[in-house]
Amino acid sequence: MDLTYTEEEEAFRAGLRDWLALALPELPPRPVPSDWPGRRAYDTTWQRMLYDAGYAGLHWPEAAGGRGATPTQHLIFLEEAEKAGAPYVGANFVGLLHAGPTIAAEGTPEQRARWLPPVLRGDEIWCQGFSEPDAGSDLAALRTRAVRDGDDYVVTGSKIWTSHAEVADWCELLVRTEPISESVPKHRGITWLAMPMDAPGITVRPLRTLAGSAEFAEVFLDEVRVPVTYRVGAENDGWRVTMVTLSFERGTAFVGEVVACRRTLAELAAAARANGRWDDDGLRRQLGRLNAEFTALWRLTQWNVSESGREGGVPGVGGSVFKLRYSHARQELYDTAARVLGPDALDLDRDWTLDRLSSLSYTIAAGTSQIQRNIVAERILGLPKGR
Amino acid sequence: MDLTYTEEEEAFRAGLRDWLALALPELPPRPVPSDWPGRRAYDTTWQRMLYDAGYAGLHWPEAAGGRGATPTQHLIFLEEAEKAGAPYVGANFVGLLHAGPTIAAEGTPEQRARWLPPVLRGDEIWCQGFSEPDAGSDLAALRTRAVRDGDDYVVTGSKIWTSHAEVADWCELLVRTEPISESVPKHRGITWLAMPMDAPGITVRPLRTLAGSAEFAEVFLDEVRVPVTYRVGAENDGWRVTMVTLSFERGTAFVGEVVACRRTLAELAAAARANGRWDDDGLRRQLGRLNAEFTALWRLTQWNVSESGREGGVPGVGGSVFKLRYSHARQELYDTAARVLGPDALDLDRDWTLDRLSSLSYTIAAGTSQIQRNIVAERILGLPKGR
Amino acid sequence: MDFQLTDEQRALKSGMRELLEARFDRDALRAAVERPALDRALWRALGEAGFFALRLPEREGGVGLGLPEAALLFEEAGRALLPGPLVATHLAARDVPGAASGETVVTRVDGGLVAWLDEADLVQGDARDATSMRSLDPLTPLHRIHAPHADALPEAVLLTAAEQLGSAACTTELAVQHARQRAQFGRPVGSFQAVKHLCADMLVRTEVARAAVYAAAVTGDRDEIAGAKLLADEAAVRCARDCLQVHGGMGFTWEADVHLHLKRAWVRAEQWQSAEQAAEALAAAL
Amino acid sequence: MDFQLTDEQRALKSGMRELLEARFDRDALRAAVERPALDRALWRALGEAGFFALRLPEREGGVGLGLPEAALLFEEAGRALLPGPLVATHLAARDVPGAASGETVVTRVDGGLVAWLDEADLVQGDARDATSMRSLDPLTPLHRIHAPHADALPEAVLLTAAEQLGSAACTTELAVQHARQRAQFGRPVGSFQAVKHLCADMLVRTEVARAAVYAAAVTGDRDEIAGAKLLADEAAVRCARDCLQVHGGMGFTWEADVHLHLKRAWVRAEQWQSAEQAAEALAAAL
Repeated sequence: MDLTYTEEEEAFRAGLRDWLALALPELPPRPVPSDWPGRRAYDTTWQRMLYDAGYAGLHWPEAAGGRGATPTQHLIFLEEAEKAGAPYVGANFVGLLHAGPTIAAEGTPEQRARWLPPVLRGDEIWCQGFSEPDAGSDLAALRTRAVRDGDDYVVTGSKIWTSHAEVADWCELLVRTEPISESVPKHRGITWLAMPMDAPGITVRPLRTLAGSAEFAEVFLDEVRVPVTYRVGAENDGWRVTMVTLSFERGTAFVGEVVACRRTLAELAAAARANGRWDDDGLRRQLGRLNAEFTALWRLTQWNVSESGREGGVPGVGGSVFKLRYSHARQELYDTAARVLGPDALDLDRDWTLDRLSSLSYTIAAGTSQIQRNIVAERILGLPKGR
Repeated sequence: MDLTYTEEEEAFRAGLRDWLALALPELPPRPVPSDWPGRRAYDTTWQRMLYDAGYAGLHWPEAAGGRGATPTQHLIFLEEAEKAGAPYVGANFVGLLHAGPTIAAEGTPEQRARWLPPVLRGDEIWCQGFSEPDAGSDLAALRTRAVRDGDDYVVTGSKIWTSHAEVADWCELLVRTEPISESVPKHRGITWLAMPMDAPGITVRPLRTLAGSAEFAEVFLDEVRVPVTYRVGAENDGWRVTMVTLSFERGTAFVGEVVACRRTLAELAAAARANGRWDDDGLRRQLGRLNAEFTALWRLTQWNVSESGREGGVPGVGGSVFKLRYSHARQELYDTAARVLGPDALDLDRDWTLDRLSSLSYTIAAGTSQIQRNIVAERILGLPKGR
Repeated sequence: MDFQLTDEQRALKSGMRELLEARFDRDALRAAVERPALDRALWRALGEAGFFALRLPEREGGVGLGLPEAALLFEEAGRALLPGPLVATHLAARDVPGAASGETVVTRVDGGLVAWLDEADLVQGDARDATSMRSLDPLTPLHRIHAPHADALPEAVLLTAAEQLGSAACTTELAVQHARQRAQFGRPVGSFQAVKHLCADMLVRTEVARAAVYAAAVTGDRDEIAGAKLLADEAAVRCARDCLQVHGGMGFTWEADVHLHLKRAWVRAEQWQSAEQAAEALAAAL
Repeated sequence: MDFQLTDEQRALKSGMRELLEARFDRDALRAAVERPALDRALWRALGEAGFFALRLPEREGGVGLGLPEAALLFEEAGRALLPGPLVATHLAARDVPGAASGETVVTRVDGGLVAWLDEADLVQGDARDATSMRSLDPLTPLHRIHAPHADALPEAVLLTAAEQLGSAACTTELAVQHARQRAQFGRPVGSFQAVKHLCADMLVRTEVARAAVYAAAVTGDRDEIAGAKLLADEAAVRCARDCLQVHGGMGFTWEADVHLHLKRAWVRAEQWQSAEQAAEALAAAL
């Protein structure tokens, strides 16, 4: 058990810090959340800066144009970037963390050459068309249909919870190419397509969340033609193609967030000291407890990252353990913030109020806590499936 | 919504208080928990005193020799008895609260005449043989077999969690008279028998609990002969016969305990004030929160009692709501006691330490919290059965 | 002792529910969310129905009923997410002309907060240093007052607790409805124990809060009212959160009503007597 | 950075588990429960295996390993419910003759408590006013000391946290085993979501505590150790309780081991640094 970093790792960290110190002042001002084109431009500018400095695709394999960095280097990158106040992936999320890695793993040489470099350079961005109104936790029940017509698939259906749909160039789309039947279980018959977002028949409707903003959209597809050459993997093999990538983050998915939560906690303590709430024994100890909690979550991240660097690890499942605890801890953090703020916690213009609202999604999005508990119980603990 | 008591109710209360003040000093000293014959004698003495004063079988129908009191009078009785420090039913538990009411509702006139008066007078006590090692939450899966042989049933099997088995005269026993099969679901084929505890073939083995005491026993039955005339209800109809009585307590099952918990809470506050822990904001507010909790549980008891006095109420189900909350609150109460005591909470001779241990059974015994949630969800909320 | 609603009380409660269903349906609710102005006609209708004058003696033009009946009406208001300074106006029915009839909208400074300051006709208390804030709850415009917190008015605390109760009951029903209808993995999500047990716990929280609120309304006891507020706050907030969890992603949308209940519950939890204030009062009473 | 056990660490840990399985099996455990006297031969065997001398330099006859390795051994001790003043004797290995070899059993006054006072050969600290108590935990005789609480010894805190971790891991496994084997309603109870999810939460608690304990052992940081103790205490107590719940009635018997874990976890939670003391230290560090 070694928590010190090697000389190479420290050198990587030092070089990164130097570069961040120089690069961040070059960034334009952050656009407002509702300015989608501005956000795209900001995020892709940052991606281009990473690319020029050699940090783009840090964790991608070298064959895919990445740097093939170790999970630990990726962890260091995310930690330092967050500490320096650098942007996170933003509009590049799907391209860098899901569609790109999927294409890298399952695409043809031509597909990799076509789609991967623009992602790394920040030239093109991707969105994700997986969930549907009736296929949430039960994603494999998706019903958006693709029917082969010559060299195209003709796609009809609707997708939900798509971020950046308004400004994306491509959508990684899961479609049903074989109806569910006795002989075709729902996980079969799904195909992975890259859909150009300027194709005729696509309608994007912003989806307002309870935080009042429209971070997501619904995407309606009416006989959208997608060339067969845009299919990654075999027809009806899309479920496996998609799952291959889910373990790709190797424990690093929440690195920046955990760093940010620890900073928020320190700010909360300072606010409580300033407004007198620190004198409340119960609240003060709760802040102390959260200190233990987020320190442990940071250590658990390091644990998962180390494990993913070894062979035979099951990072996706370790991720369920982490996510169950983290999503709960994050809600607890912002509930505690509300206790520190008192009536000011009702003010949308105060720090932490919107964060508190968005924290509500953590036990739901990307697999509800209920689904995660099933995964932990069945895949780690070996408890029987069933009821 | 009326929380005041009628003149009749207040008169009943006043008479009861007067009697308790006179009667309680007459009681012998309470025996130590391990002295089963002493406990039987003490509990039956008390029952005889109640009988002589006209309080025995207060909530039993008059036809069964009871007083046919209203649920509210029963509530008043339990409240006042607890406040005065009177014994609870003790060894008379099964006779007064389960076997007796079952016989009253389902027995023949001869059976009622044979078994009910001795219960009311404290001449005979009953124990319960329902649960089995492999039939706990799933009580209907019980396997103790009874085979008809002439005028007897011959019973073989084992029962667990039987209180007072060492000193009981009778056991209300559920046995399987028809094996489970395709055509006989497990709830059929069960029969209710009154088993004399002095019959040959009965072995009682004390069962030590985690609290260190042997409040329960295992009862092993090896070809015990029980006359057919001791069967209550029809053969194979024992499940229904048993369930009929479950609603009999009409919301009053925990009246004494809630009164006692409120007294404990006041004692805890006094202890915290004395040892300085009261100055801890968090702990003090927790005591305050428990004040709200147990006040509400008292009000919920009154609510359930009032509802059971009306027709069409489903007191068994209201009981699930109550029990879910109460069992949790009771554990919280004793956990809070441990916070007040600090290291003294590790001392078995201190108040509350054994109570803390026994509180652990509340989310398990008489239907686990998981089973209770199923009941609430399916029977009150109408959610579908299934998984 | 008969701690059940009388037939009159049941009729009063269902009358209020019908009034609100007729005059403040879901379209009206969503319109109010997008444009938080008071519906003065609705306010007068409430006045006509006796919502504000409920506890005034009949000789003063009131209905002559008590706190228990008021709690039942405020429970319905909470269930319907009815906006406006209902508690303050109800409390002002005797002293402020027009409050009883719904002509005059009254708000009141409540420790650190005052709701509906710009829309109210009259404000009770010193709101001179009030500063506007962008309210978390789209149905409750708020100003912040940096004054020491006044003593809680027991009746205001109780009626607010009743609103929380109504909200908790409503989110419990919304969750159960969703759990019955929404299918995943080929069956209603309500057939999965995890969801089923969330719903069961919601009902338990609601029914415990109900017993506390109704009893506190009957006794009018200050400590019991504090306990009712504490438990009703918990029930409203936690039921709204569990309702959101049961709804999954759909609950996270602006279109679903669940966030309106959660935000309102958070606001009410700060109003009149916070959980910490209530717990302190209840500890002192031990 | 490679925050995983090295092969040597794995070997050390499994060696300790094998030693305990051989020398302190279930019969020995239950015998110890009924007669809480120290098994001196076992104690010497632990000494021989380097349990106490683990962190002494090799030139002083020790094993020359560090706190992380000690944490792994104490985790195994906690899993096995090994009785005795293990932490105090381990800490005394350098200064008290015979402690390292297991000849001398050392206990230590720890704030309000001292364990194994009558059986120990030596007590560190002032135990003059110690009064005997009937200990809740059948495996830990206790005396009460009415002295002001001393400052927590970080190494004692950490090793106690490691024992709690071992206990949490063990009760999680016991629950899972039971859930797999026990059938009700015609299927294993572990196939019911309610039970399944209890078990999943147990694992999460255990693994978070593991990360905290191991990291604190590596860094030796006082605050991180406080955090590890806080989380390991929570994990040990809550996992034992959930284990009991999963076992149902069978878990409530004296024969089941789960109560031994719970009682021991309650004792350890009071030892060296309580949750409240840890939380205060962690708050001060913010």
